[in-house]
Amino acid sequence: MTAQPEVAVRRRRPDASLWISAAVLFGIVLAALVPSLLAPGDPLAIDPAEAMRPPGPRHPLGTDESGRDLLTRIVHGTRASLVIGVAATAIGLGIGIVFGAAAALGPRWLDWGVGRVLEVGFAFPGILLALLVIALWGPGVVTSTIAVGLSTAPGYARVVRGAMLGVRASAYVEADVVLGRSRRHRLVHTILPNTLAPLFALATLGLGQAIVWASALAFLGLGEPPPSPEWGALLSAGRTYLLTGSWWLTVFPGTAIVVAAVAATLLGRALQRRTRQAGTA
Amino acid sequence: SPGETERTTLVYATGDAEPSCLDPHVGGNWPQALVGNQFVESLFSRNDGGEIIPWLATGASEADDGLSWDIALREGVTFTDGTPFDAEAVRANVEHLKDPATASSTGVLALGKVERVVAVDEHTARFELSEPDGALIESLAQTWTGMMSPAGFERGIDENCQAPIGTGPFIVESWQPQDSITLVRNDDYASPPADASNQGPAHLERIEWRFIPDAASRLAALQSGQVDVIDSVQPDALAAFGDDDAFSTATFARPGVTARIELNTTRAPFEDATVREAFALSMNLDPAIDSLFAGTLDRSTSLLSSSLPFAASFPDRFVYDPDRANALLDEAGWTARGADGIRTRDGERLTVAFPVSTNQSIPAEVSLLEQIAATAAEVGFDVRLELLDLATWYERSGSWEFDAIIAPYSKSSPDVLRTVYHSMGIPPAPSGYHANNTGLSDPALDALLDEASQASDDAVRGPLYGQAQQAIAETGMVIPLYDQMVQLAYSTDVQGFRLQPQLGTPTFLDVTIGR
Amino acid sequence: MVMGSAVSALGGRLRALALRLFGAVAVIWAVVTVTFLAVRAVPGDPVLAILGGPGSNATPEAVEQARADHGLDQPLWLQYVRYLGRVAVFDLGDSYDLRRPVTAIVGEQLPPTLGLALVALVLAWTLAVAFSWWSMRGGRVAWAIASFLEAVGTVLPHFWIATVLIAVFAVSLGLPVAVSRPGAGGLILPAVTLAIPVAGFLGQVMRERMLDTLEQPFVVAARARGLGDTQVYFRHVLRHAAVPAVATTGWAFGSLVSGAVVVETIFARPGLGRTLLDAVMIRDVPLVCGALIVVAIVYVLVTLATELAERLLDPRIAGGAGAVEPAPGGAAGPGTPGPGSVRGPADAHAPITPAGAP
Amino acid sequence: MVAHGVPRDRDRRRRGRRHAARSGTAAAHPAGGHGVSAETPDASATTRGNDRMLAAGDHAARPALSVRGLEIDFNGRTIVRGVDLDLVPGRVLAIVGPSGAGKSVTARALVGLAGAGARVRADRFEMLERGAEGREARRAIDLRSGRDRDWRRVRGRLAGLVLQDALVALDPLRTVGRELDEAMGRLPGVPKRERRARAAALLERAGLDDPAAYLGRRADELSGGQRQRALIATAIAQHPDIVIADEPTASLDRDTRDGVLELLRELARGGVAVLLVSHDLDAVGRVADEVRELSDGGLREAGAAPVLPPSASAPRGAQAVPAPRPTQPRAAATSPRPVVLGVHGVSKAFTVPGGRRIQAVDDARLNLRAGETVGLVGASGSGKSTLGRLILGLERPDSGTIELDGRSWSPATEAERRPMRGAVGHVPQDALSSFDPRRTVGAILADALSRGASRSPRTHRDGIEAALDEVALSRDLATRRPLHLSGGQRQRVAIARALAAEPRVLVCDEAVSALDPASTDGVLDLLEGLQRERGLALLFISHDPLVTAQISHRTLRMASGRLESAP
Ligand SMILES: Nc1ncnc2c1ncn2[C@@H]1O[C@H](COP(=O)(O)OP(=O)(O)OP(=O)(O)O)[C@@H](O)[C@H]1O
Ligand SMILES: Nc1ncnc2c1ncn2[C@@H]1O[C@H](COP(=O)(O)OP(=O)(O)OP(=O)(O)O)[C@@H](O)[C@H]1O
Ligand SMILES: [Mg+2]
Ligand SMILES: [Mg+2]
Repeated sequence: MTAQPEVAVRRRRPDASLWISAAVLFGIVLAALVPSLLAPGDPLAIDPAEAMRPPGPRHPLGTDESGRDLLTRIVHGTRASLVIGVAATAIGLGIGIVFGAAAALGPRWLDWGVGRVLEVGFAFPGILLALLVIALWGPGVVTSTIAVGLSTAPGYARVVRGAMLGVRASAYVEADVVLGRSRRHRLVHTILPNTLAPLFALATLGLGQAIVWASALAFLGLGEPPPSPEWGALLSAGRTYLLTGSWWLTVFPGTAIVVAAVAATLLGRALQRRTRQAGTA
Repeated sequence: SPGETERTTLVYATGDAEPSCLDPHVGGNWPQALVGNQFVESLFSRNDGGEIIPWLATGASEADDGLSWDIALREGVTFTDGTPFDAEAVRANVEHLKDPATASSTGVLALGKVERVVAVDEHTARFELSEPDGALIESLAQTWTGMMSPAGFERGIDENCQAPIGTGPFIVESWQPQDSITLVRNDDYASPPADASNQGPAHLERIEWRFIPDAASRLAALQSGQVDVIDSVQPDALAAFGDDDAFSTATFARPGVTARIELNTTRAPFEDATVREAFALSMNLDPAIDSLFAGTLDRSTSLLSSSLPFAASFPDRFVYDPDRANALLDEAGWTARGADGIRTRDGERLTVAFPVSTNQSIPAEVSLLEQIAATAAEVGFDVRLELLDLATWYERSGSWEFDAIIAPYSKSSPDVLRTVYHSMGIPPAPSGYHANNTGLSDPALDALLDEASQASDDAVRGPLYGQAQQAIAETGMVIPLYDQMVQLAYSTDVQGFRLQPQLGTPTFLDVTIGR
Repeated sequence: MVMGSAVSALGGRLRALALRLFGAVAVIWAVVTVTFLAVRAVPGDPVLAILGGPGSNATPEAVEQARADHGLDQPLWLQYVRYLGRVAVFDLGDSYDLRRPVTAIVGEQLPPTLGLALVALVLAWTLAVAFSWWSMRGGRVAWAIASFLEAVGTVLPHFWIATVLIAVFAVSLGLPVAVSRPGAGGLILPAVTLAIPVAGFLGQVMRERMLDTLEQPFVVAARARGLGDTQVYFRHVLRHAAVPAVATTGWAFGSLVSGAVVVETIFARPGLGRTLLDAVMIRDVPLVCGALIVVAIVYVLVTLATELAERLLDPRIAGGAGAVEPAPGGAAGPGTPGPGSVRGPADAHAPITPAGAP
Repeated sequence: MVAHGVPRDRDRRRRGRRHAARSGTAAAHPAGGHGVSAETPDASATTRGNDRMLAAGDHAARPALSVRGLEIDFNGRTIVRGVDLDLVPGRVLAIVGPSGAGKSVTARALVGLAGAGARVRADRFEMLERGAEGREARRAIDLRSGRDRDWRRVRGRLAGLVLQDALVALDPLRTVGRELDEAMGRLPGVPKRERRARAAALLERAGLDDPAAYLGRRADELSGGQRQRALIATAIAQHPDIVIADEPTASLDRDTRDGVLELLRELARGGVAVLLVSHDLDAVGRVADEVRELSDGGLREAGAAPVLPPSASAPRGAQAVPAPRPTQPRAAATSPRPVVLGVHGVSKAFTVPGGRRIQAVDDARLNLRAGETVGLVGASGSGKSTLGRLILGLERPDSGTIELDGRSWSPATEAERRPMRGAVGHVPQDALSSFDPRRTVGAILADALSRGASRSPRTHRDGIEAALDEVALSRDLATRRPLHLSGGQRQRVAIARALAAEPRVLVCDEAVSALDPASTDGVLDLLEGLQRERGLALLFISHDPLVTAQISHRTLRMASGRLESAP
């Protein structure tokens, strides 16, 4: 006889996911820092004679319409994608936390005000916000990143606010009050950790989403300028050829995005689980 | 399920932008011509051999001084609102076209030399010109100068935009923005162009003209039988249809200039003809175009579309010769190279700013530019492609902030050379638009183009346009790529389908749907 | 204080309502202002849009005429004031490009987008709930698979999902679904496309809270009463897990409208998303502003609905049904941060601030 | 099974009460023919008294639950081992034992809910199937395989569990009425209309008067004792054959407690097999047919059980297991010390759903001097916790003021209060909720010891160990999280945390309700010691008059929000 399945699900899951996801992320970071280590070729080297080759021994992931090696391009595109993902999430989350915390913890009028500001933010559908930013400063990594970051911020803010309101009203924050902890202290040591931990998973998701956002911009033709091998750009460029049979051009960049995002999510989860479990081990 | 029962309705899916106005006089772009050809007819058309043939006009004669043309009109034609088509109507159309409120661009430019139209009699319209215009008849063989009911104009521009009234085989019934235009048969149709095999009303009762901007969806819609005809077919799909019995394809080289890269000669680095030449020589276009367009079109070394008369080719000029390109760049002083292989001169990088409009470039074209950039990088150019939305793209073009650019221009006449390379096209219109993107002002070239435009005798025009093309090619400011293509695919159920040679827009006059 | 409670509760509700309305107006005003300024700040001349789109070859007179006609030659602040004045009486002007009243265009384009977004939202919720329910029932493997699929779903771009769906259903199976036709059938693929990422997202958010909730003694107590996984899930866990997910639904809605831009393009559906995109691309100022105002109004309503739903799900958020007192440990309690003077008991019923515990 | 009409149910309860009152003892209850469930016809045969285990052939003695060689471990740490247990219909088995011994884990394991990460093994684990026929015809369900389907058949219907975590065992998002409805949910044949009445009847049975008033309220709108009784009601809602009650009276005052104990007896009389886990030996003595002690992982006979005659007036000193303590009220401090805390006419009311107002605290007046302990007793729901929260500044008074050291304390803004915060400590009634779920015990104590400067257990190892020692907790608890502690362990962590901050005024809200007598004595000694050393002023809220009497210099009684001095 064993313990309850419902709890066993999370408690007894081996930490394989932690190590696998950590290994994958390590590989991704390596690809971002020294791409030539993993793919020595030139991601921009064209070879029309080798165009549209399906995956095979010479080109493990096939080639694109200009005969560029897809594997090389994906590896070399890691940096741009990762920068967009991480930086945009940081921007979105940073703004989100500041606004969310102000709303949840500040005086009532501030909450009201922030609430309205967020609504204004929401009223601009993300893609439109991105378009406006791009129209103002032109396309590119930096603008895409800012645009994506800005457009995700209101969402984060709302989640932060909701979570903080809950935590703030909890008995353990009350216990902090009784112990005479200052507002700042409560915020930094109790409220934030309890709010941000669940947010962590959200942020790891955000990473993948930011890359996807960037690819949506690429779909509209406003992403990273060609011939950058940024994943989103690869994905949207490859899509055109999906219906005529060149599946690898869209499947592999898509896989890269999914693997990165899932690895980040799993790692986040596993880390969280570890901290939670520390006490029971 | 569409199709099973109602096979008198054809569904056409266009990938071109949805026009904001169906009156081809207003503005005047390709999508307007595409759909406009179904309900608006021109005075002249072209046959498969590219010769001008009568349509709503029966003939034309030029005055001796070349300053006026008398155009004889077909009799017994009425607009679909019942208004008779006559000389007065032609006059009203030209007036409408020239009215600033109409904001015509293409049409008004084509008829730039027309001062006024006078109705000589009911069926003769006299076009009075400010100077001789050898391209007048060609200009009138375009949908952008087509004939619409004067009574329709009376309704005001906005209403006319919604449902212009022409003499064509179909009538605009309704227009659901972002979705479709419904065209219904003109049962009284009686004015086909001279080369039409069906001289009566169309067989189809109805055309549903759908806007499907996404190429993949359009293709899938055709494959799944949701639509019967699609345009703007991607090269790979077009190639794939070649082996498919269920579908046929139709292509036509759009009249006008070829798809070509134009270089901004007003600033470094392309103010220097040597650098321009080096840039052209750095491109290995043949294999690139072959592979990217899957053999669906040929590389062009001509400035004019192959569907226009007098088009000259310069196969010896536009070759791939990296060694010579390197030599030329060294000669031009771009001798130093940075770590990334990009040349510099006095610390300045050899950068080529290349804005690309996402609305006007298909993926294959963008890929071609990527390959061009890649080979150009080998000789030391840093080509910076920038994908821009249309408005920003025009902004950049208007402010001359580019080094290289691709700007399509369609016109059913070699006179298009004058539109895009005459120095009168350099000063921007107030909106910033300028047809001439090279910025090169050469009086000799201007004179040549003017002279050619005034001649109406082919024996005179031909050599003049030949010289003009030679002169333009020698400046090195243009690098032709390929013909601007109209590429359609349709289900083989669709019979009698044809691209009308005046512009290469489809006509459904003869179409029946099998089964 | 005790006697006045009913009165002040009523007064408080009215005040809260007034505050809400005022807030809605403020939001719409801000949206108008930001849009107005932003569209003018970006490069590209609106006159181009007026004169037949970019690339028009209009004469100087025509340009001047158009400028004057649309008041574009006036100082920015005057244009702004005039525009506000017109918006106040719900005159959104005419689209430069489409030459029709913006209200008419938006009126046509809003319903399809709204319908699509709503269907997608319902679908997304259904998927998210089904997944989290299944992963609770199905044990370890189901949990792992479900959370993996959610993570994947979240990072699939709309355009990619749409293309794959089209490839499978239209090209391979030959169903007439490549482009959306009017009617319920045409809604399926676009709605699925939009729903998948949102479902993944909602699922993740719910899963997060589910983890916490499953540990709580009240769940143990419910199990001790003999409730099975399904019952525990639907009666207890779901409700707790749904609270943060509902809070993000407003966000999800925004993402649906963004996604609509892509989906409407791919499936060739008419809709506000595409209209908006096209309008921004050619700087059709009245249309952009008008469409955004409408989106803002819709969004304000959606927020209101989600706030209401949050309160229904978690009554603690309401601070005790119009109670004058602070909820225990709630927002107005002195035991909470924030200047006590601002959060006096009299404020406690203002429904703007949820004052709940997790 | 046959549904019971509500009136009959209530009737039976009254009769039971009357009867008990008349006879003064619950023994030899006549066969009233009112088995709780219709399918336990032989229930009346079971009597309480010396007839221990009946002969094997006797079907009445066939245990409803039988466990042999039960072993439970958490991540390799064995909690209990070799436990043999039979729950026999009509009998009350009590398990006592030191805090943290594994009583609750065992109780939960009996319905397959030992806890996250638990591994449960047994040589035999059987529960009798419920059926319409006689008991011998019933099938035994083998629960060793632990399939969820089997457990679901068992839980609620065959065995009802009252969790020790009563304060957090009700879903905070749902009303008590809905929780009850859910608990009754699987009972067939109850029409929708009757459900409400039934739910109310259940609450009343569990000892809540005016039950209708509670149906629409959520757990956080109830007092501790009210929650506990609501929980008991959910556990008996399906008329289970077995009732497992884990400290069901911890938050209850004497009278209410006796009501609940009587309910357990009554259930047993009706043929239910009852397992009572409690540290309250007096309560155990009053109801148990058999008492066993769980300590060092094994279950032993606890002396010659039942140890005590079922008498309500048994003094603590007479109990066999714990060391006797003086039960006389402590002498008042000799020299009048300064008043540290002054409560001046404070009132507080709550509005509950339906618009009714509950005057939780009504014009309370109280002066607390340094070195003084004031006991606060009173019926459950009388407003004790609310007064405590008012004093702590966690609740804002509707009227009246509170002063600390002669300075205004409430109403005031938190900012004004903060400099004085260090002087006031709190041991909350709901200890679990008051711990940051992310922190280990070590981190919680490190935070308190360092006054918020650090949460690293490493830097305060000595302090943490000392604090744990003080409250007699094992040092290795420092690495665990509160959710995975036993009830008594949590309570002591809460005490240790409060004391670590060295307050001058301490509000103890049911601070020892989950502790066994030995631990209680330890804590009381600790508090008294601190009082001597530092002049700590104590407001000691407790439902247990004996404990209160032991530690208090004077005792106040609360009734319906009003403070009176206790006799
Ligand atoms: N979920 C869990 N994970 C790990 N350890 C646990 C868990 N639940 C209980 N424990 C540990 O198991 C031991 C027994 O706990 P249990 O709750 O059964 O004690 P108890 O006898 O009921 O004590 P109390 O009288 O204080 O309630 C304790 O040391 C406790 O810390
Ligand atoms: N937040 C609240 N909302 C509504 N009613 C409440 C709230 N908190 C407490 N009450 C009610 O106020 C009364 C006093 O509650 P309190 O918690 O002070 O009782 P108590 O004396 O501590 O009881 P116990 O011994 O059971 O813990 C109870 O009737 C309770 O139901
Ligand atoms: Mg216990
Ligand atoms: Mg209490």
